[in-house]
Amino acid sequence: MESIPYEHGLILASILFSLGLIGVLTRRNIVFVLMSLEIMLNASGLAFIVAAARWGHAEGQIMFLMILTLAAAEVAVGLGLIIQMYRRFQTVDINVLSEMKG
Amino acid sequence: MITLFYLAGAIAIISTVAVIVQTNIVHALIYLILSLLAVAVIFYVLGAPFAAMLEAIVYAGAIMVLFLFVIMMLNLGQHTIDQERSWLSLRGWIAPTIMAGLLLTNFLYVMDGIDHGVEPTRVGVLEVSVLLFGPYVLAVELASILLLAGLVAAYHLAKKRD
Amino acid sequence: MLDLIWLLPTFPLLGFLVLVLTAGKLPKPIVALIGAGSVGASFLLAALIAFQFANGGEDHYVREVWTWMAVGDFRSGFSFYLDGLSMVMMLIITGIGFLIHLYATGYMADDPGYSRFFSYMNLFVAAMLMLVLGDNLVLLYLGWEGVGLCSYLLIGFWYTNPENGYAARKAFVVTRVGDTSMAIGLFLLFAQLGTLNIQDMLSAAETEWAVGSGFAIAASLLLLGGAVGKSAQLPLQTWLPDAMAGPTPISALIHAATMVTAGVYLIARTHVLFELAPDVQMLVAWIGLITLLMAGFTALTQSDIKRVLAYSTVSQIGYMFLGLGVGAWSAAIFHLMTHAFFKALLFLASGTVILSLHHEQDIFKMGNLRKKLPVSFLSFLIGSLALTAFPFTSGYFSKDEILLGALALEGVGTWLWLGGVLGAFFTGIYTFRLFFLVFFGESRGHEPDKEVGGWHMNGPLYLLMVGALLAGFLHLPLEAVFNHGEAFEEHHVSALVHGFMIASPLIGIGVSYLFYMSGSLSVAGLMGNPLSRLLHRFWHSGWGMDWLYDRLFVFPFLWLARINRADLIDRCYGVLVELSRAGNELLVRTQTGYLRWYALSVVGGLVLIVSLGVLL
Amino acid sequence: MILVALIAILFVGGLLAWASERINPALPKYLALLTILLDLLLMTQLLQAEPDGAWLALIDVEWLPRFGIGFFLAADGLSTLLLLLTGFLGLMAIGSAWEEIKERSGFFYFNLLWTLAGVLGVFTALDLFLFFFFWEVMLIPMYFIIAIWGHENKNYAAMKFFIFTQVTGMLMLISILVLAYFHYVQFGAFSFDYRDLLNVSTSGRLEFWVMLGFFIGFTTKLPSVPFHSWLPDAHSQAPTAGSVILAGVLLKTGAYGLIRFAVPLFPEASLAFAPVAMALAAFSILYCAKVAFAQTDIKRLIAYTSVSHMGFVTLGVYAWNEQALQGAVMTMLAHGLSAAALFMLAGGLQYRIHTRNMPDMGGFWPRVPRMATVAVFFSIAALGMPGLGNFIGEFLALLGAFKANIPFTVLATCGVIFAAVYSLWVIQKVFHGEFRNEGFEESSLADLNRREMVYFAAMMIGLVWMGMYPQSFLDLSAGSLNNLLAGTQELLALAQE
Repeated sequence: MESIPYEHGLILASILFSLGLIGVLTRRNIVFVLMSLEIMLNASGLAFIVAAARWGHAEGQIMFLMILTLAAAEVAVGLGLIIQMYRRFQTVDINVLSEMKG
Repeated sequence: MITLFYLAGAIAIISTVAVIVQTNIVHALIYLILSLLAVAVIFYVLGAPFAAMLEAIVYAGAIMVLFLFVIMMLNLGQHTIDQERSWLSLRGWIAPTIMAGLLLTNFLYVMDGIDHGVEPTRVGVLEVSVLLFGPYVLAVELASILLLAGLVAAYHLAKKRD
Repeated sequence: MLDLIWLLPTFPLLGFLVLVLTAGKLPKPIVALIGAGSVGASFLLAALIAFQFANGGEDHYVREVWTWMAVGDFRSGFSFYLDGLSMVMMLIITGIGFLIHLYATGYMADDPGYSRFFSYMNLFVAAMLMLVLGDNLVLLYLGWEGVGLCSYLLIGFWYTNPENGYAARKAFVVTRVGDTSMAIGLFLLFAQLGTLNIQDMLSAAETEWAVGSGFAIAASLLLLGGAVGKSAQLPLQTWLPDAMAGPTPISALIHAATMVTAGVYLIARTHVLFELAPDVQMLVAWIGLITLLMAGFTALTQSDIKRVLAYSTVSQIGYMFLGLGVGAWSAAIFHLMTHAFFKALLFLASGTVILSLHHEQDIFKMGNLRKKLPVSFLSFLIGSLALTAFPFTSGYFSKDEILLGALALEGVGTWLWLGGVLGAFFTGIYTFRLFFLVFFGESRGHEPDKEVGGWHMNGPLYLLMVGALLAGFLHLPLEAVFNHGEAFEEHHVSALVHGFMIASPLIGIGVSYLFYMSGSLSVAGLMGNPLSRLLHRFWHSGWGMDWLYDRLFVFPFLWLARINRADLIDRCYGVLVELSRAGNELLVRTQTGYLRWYALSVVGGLVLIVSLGVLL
Repeated sequence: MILVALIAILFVGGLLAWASERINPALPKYLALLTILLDLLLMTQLLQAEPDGAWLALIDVEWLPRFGIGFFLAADGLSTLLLLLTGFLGLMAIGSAWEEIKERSGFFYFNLLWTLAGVLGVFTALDLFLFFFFWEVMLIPMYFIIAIWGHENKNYAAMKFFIFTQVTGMLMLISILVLAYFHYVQFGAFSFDYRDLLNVSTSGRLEFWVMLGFFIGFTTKLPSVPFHSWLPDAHSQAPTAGSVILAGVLLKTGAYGLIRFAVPLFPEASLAFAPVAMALAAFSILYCAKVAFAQTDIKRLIAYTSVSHMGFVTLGVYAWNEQALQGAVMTMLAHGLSAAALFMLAGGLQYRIHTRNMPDMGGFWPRVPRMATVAVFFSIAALGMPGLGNFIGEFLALLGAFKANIPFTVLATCGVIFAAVYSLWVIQKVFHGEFRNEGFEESSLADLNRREMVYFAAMMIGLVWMGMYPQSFLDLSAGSLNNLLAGTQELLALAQE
């Protein structure tokens, strides 16, 4: 079996992470923002798996498991918040939520 | 195997790009699922079948369905696509792209010089489980508490109040 | 009897305390009894003490009542020192003080502040006695400041008029300038000689300092500063004419007979220091001469009866300074005493005139008063003669001694003498100008109903008349005090010199007669040309000294005070506050409330830190 | 033990006064009065105590031995004088608050008594940690007194007071910690004990900075230019009792700190720093006298005069010889009385006519002759009239300072001219001249009542006593000052070898 360059796995994770970041920063629709966050979390999970594969350990997968749990909980709470927000403001535009300005 | 890795990687990147530039939210979600599945393939290629399974089931399955439900509840129809288009001005992309680009450059700079092949060794469910319920049992407990908290919070937040 | 000396200031002090604590609730006769009686008691005691002291044959007598301060090597007792000089001073203060108190019981009879007046007067006498009896400079300073305070309180006695308040503050602050110089002098003396006891200090100075040494010059200059302040000499003379705002007995007691001569006393008391600094002593003479001439010119132009007398006081103290400056110590003190008599007499008489005319003080609104006010007329006649040094009045002897002392000095002595003689000529003019204008000629305005008086006002006048006439025949027991260096007794003076000295005031009187009595010379004619009008204005304003000081000191101070009312340093802290507020504003801008902005900032920070971590 | 009792009585009395308000709003003031009287009674015990070495009373208990922190209170003659002053002025403060404070009186007297307790602690604590603790204890109740019972601009003034004293207190804390650390380095253990810290040899450049921390902490409290600007605001806004405590007692803690800590702990640095400190003092005297003259708010004016007079204390302390130190101590005592009395007079005026603005006043003498006489007395005391306490203090301070530094002493002496200018100006504006009535009830302008006369009479007697027979005070403080002098001279001699 050919070996997969370790480096390339990490580069992939970085690219996915950066793309997610662009999404978080660019989109005004809060659902998109949440989705982009998922991408970023997933990218970090990928990095763990790549590292785990590099050393042949199982700990990386455990970390991925943790991230997965986190993502699940985060999505649940986040989506609940989105529903609340939509009920109050009738919009998914996060710029509406700017009352905490100085 | 290595071809599969690059292929899945390319699909993941392209579909992710599609997610962040999409105006139709349902399409975006489908691209996201695609991206996640591609990553799951990569996991498998890297010798982590358990993770790949979870990725497919929990991420691409459960979480995305949750998203879908919410999108349905919010009833975001055709008008949101136009709204989405008006929100996505070209100017808005510049700063985030520069930032992300910088970050990426940093990452690449750090990774430069690491040259190590990965021999995918299969790390199956057993090894993971042994570790998970051995030294990392506390982490499992924490994860369960977190999920419980997420559950309660989501229920509480999404409840209709009159 | 001598050890009762501490009772001298105690009597008037008790009088003061009683009058203050009863706060004007006592009936007037009792106030008068306490006020004048306490000083009278002091006088009787002083007379007894003086008698015993004079017959005791001792040089001096010291009595310490208690230790005032003793800190390390500094020690100052509450102790009294009696010698010829302080004996003369104490008799003048209590004696003339008593007469003036007695006079004031009548003069102030209608004033609502009767009790307050006498309480201040008593406090003054007590402080003045402390001044002359103190055996150390700190105690002297206590009296020195105390009399200044009383002077302030009494000048501003009629406080509803803000001008009186201004005059009072001016007097206090100007003399305080001098006092401060004196205080610094005290510090210097203590730092160098290690004691402030006058006699110890003087003997230490004699042994440790050479003639003309820097310390001696500095110390005597600083003390001189105090003396010119209190005695209204150049350059601190401006307060005295304004001080006439107080009731007339005050002018007589404080601003003629006693307090203003404290400077003369101080220099005489510390004459050893001045002898160690001949240049400073010469400065004293010149200050005296210039002051006496300037004040003489100014007195010529005044129209307020009390201001004329005030300037003449400045001028006469100038003579005393001249005497001190040329080393004629006894002569200066002698003149101090005779001056106390005739100037108190003149002031009290002017008080009677003023009161009879219902508080009119302008001499050009008086005239032809000799019939209406016979006692005042007689008092003024005798007082004026003594003031102008008419032969065989008291002023004649004392002024004569001073001028002879000046002449005895080698070199500049002749000039000093000539200046003094010239001053005497002016004294003749201005004194009799006043006299003729008030008591002769046409009545100009006010007609008195009758002369105010009564035994308690006229009695003191008569006694002072006797004093003004005959005090010149007294012999003051000062040899023991100034036992060194009065060599001019032997000096031979020609008859011509004597003739000059007798003639100059007489010529002055004659000139005055021509101008103001016979009318053969006319003031209006003199005032015809602009130059003399200008001179008149210049002299009238006291050589523009007030104008000058206002611009040099008062206005800059007020200006500084005004621009810095809000306290510049406080403003600096205000700048600090503003800066932090501006910083706050700046940071508030970053709080946009937009989630994406915060995310962007977080990423920016992350990028920065990671880049730094990578690059470094 | 007696020292602990002194402080504890005040703490407990404060709590009781606070609690008693629920029973009857008039009760706290009686309780406070009782507490202070009890304290004063105990202090007289202190005067009769047999000296134990240098100390009249001493208590030293371990507290946190690991850090060398002890509960170490001690009083010598100097402390005792200041304790008596504190007790006496506490009494005066309660007297001046008697009618003025009607709202939340329980909490007021609580704060008052706790401030006094803090002050007593500061005057007796010889463990620097404990000292700092008391330093803060006296600060916070004072903040409440200004912020709750103050006048129109009270929050600003209270905040300014708090920030100034707190920030500079922080500097002092840093210095204390550094000093304790020095002790650790040199002797192997932490110690905050004054006696131990005296032995810490602190030479070199660091010493200067550590000394500066103390200096700034104390001169802010004193205060001296340029750290004075909280004082006019605090005074003009504080209630009368607050001003009395502030001017009479709190300022003296700064002076006490300089004498007890700043100089003896750092003799070399202080010696080098003395010309600067004396220059600051002289500048303080002249500058604040000038600013005082320009004020129209009578309390602000008196506050500036306080700063000006405290300049003589700084001058005296940094001259560091016996006359100058005695002068500084006498100035502290005499100024405590005279400034407190002046603030009570100003407060009394404000209570009557509801203004502090001098242009609105004038010609009050015939209406309030007793008040006018008292005012003249204290103004004259403030301008340094011989025969009253302030003169003794200023004279001795200048006499001693002249030996140390001639130019600055001469400048400082000129300050007494300005003192005359502003003191007489106040008398002129308020009591002399034509009667002026700018918008106040004429009937409310009543003369001093009997209670007030008793207080003023007590202070007048105090000042005359200090002026005429200062020896009774000088003797008490002479021992402690000589000890301090000898100690520093020893250290200096050691350093020179």
